[in-house]
Amino acid sequence: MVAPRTGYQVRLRVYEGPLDLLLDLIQHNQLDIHDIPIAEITAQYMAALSAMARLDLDVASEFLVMAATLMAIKARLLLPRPAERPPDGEWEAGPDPREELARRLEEYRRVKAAAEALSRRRAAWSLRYFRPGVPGQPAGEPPGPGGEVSVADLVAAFRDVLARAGPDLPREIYRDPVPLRRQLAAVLRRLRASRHGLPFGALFRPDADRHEVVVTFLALLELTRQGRVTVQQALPFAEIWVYLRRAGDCPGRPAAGPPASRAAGGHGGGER
Amino acid sequence: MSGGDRLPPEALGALEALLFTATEPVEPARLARALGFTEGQLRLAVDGLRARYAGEESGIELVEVAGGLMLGTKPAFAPLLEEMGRRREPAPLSRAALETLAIVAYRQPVPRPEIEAIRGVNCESPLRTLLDRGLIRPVGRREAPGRPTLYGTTDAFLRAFGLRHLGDLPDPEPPSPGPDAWPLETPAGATS
Amino acid sequence: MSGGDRLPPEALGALEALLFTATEPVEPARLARALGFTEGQLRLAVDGLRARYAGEESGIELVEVAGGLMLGTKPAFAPLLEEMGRRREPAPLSRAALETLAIVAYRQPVPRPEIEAIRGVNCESPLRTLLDRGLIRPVGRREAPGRPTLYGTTDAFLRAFGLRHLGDLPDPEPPSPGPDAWPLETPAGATS
Repeated sequence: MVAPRTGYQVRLRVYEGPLDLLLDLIQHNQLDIHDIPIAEITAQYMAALSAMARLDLDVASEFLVMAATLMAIKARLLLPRPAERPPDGEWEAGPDPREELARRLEEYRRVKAAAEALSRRRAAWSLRYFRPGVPGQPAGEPPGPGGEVSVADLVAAFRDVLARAGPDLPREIYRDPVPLRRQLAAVLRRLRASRHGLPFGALFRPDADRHEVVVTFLALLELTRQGRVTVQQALPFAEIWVYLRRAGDCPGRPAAGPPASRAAGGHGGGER
Repeated sequence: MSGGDRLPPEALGALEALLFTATEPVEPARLARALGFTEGQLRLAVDGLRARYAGEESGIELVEVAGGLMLGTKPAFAPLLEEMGRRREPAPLSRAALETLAIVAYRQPVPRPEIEAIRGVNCESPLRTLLDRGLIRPVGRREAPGRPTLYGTTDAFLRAFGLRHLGDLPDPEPPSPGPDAWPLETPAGATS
Repeated sequence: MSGGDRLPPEALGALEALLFTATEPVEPARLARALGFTEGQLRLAVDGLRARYAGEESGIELVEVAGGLMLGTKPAFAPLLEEMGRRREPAPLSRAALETLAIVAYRQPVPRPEIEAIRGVNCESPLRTLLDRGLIRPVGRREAPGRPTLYGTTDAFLRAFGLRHLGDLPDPEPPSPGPDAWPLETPAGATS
């Protein structure tokens, strides 16, 4: 979960962050990263921060954290070393408190160098031009799936993903959404079994939920579009009837419709 | 052709680079202007390129079409290119993209959170791939908190997988007819 | 090169036609297969094309990028093409994005917290930019608390920067090969 942190994303005019600012101060003063005069750098750093504040640049919290770090290092350097070392030598060879900072600065400096190297590389490469649509700019039709992906791959992927999801899927998802394909077959089957077509309403299971009703309706539309079924209505507001179209049927003349349907069927009801 | 029609040494290269990057035939006058050539110089350069492309070791040639010049492959290589399916062949779909596509195909219309719940991972990137490749598209929004975008497959999807319509999608679970396979079993008796 | 690596007369032309119509870099192995060449023959043909493009009267040349071969114009003609409005300058990358990309490129696979530790600032926005532009992608998760997503670069990155492969990344500090020439030697994900 990523919380939006707008105040955090402030782009200072010049500096990418506290390390960038520090590095700039170090380079500007021609200092050695591994031997930073902390008191001086801290003073300059704080001055830079207040300059940013004066310019009304929102000083991001990272800059403040670094300020605190610098102060802490400075304080530790100022602390007098104990005159007598404890017998266990605990104070001996204590790490230079500046070491960690130097390591981070050195690392960041390398990143900056790498970024510049990439940038130069890109500039050189951009002197080359390619055939239109190259590289990576889709020209015209979207590229489709690519490679040789078959329906079988698709089915296998679906099975895999369901198997992997296991039983603890959210309920809402497990509820079978009644695939259109199944509903297509169902509608066809029921029409085949009925000799005279079916009233529209009879295609829906009495306890069908909204989703199933929608899919059944979509199935009906699809079958109509495919010309496998005709839908007719004798009069406005009258019952709508659905007929299976058999091979050789005249469009709009169901093989065995009730007389009522013929009345309105002269113009080829469901045919287009 | 006047005696002043001498060609600078890189003339052919410049002409070639221009034509190589053109998206449509370029009129000779425009070419001449772009290259700073006289009409005569352009003719010389065109002839020069033609000569360079003449040999059988060259795969491309200069063609004149629609009042302009362009580069194209030689007809002799058509069979080879056709075999290569030169309709741009993108990299095959990643596993993540294929799974995401399968979920969209079978569950459409489906919102991203549901896809992610099923796959158990963030699906932003595969969804984008599929949208970019024209295999899926937003088909609406679910009337639910946040009104998430619903995705469905496209006609390009059907074409790509050789399906006439969505009803052609094979049953993902052929062995066991699910618990509510109702309509398949119901006899005709249901007629009101 | 074995004696069997003789080239049929139209070999260069066929290779050129294939590359001319390619929309992305084509892997040598694919080229060889399409052309019915042995590896040695393909190498001969590539060298042959290179030689043909070498002269200054040629405007294009063969480049290797992202593990494949493609044709592109010679850099010398960039000003001419730019003037013709041929430039398709991808939007420039911000410094933040470039730095973030550099860390991902040289340290991959690398999780966001590590990138942020190195840059010393939040990197959500540059990471999103890079993901959106297809230059980086999630490549897995680190087996550590929170299982942070690991990022790596894409082929599009190689193509955008003209790199043949990751080993082709420019040396960030060419003059002084310091004691710890960091990025190249650091084992992936060793830090923090």
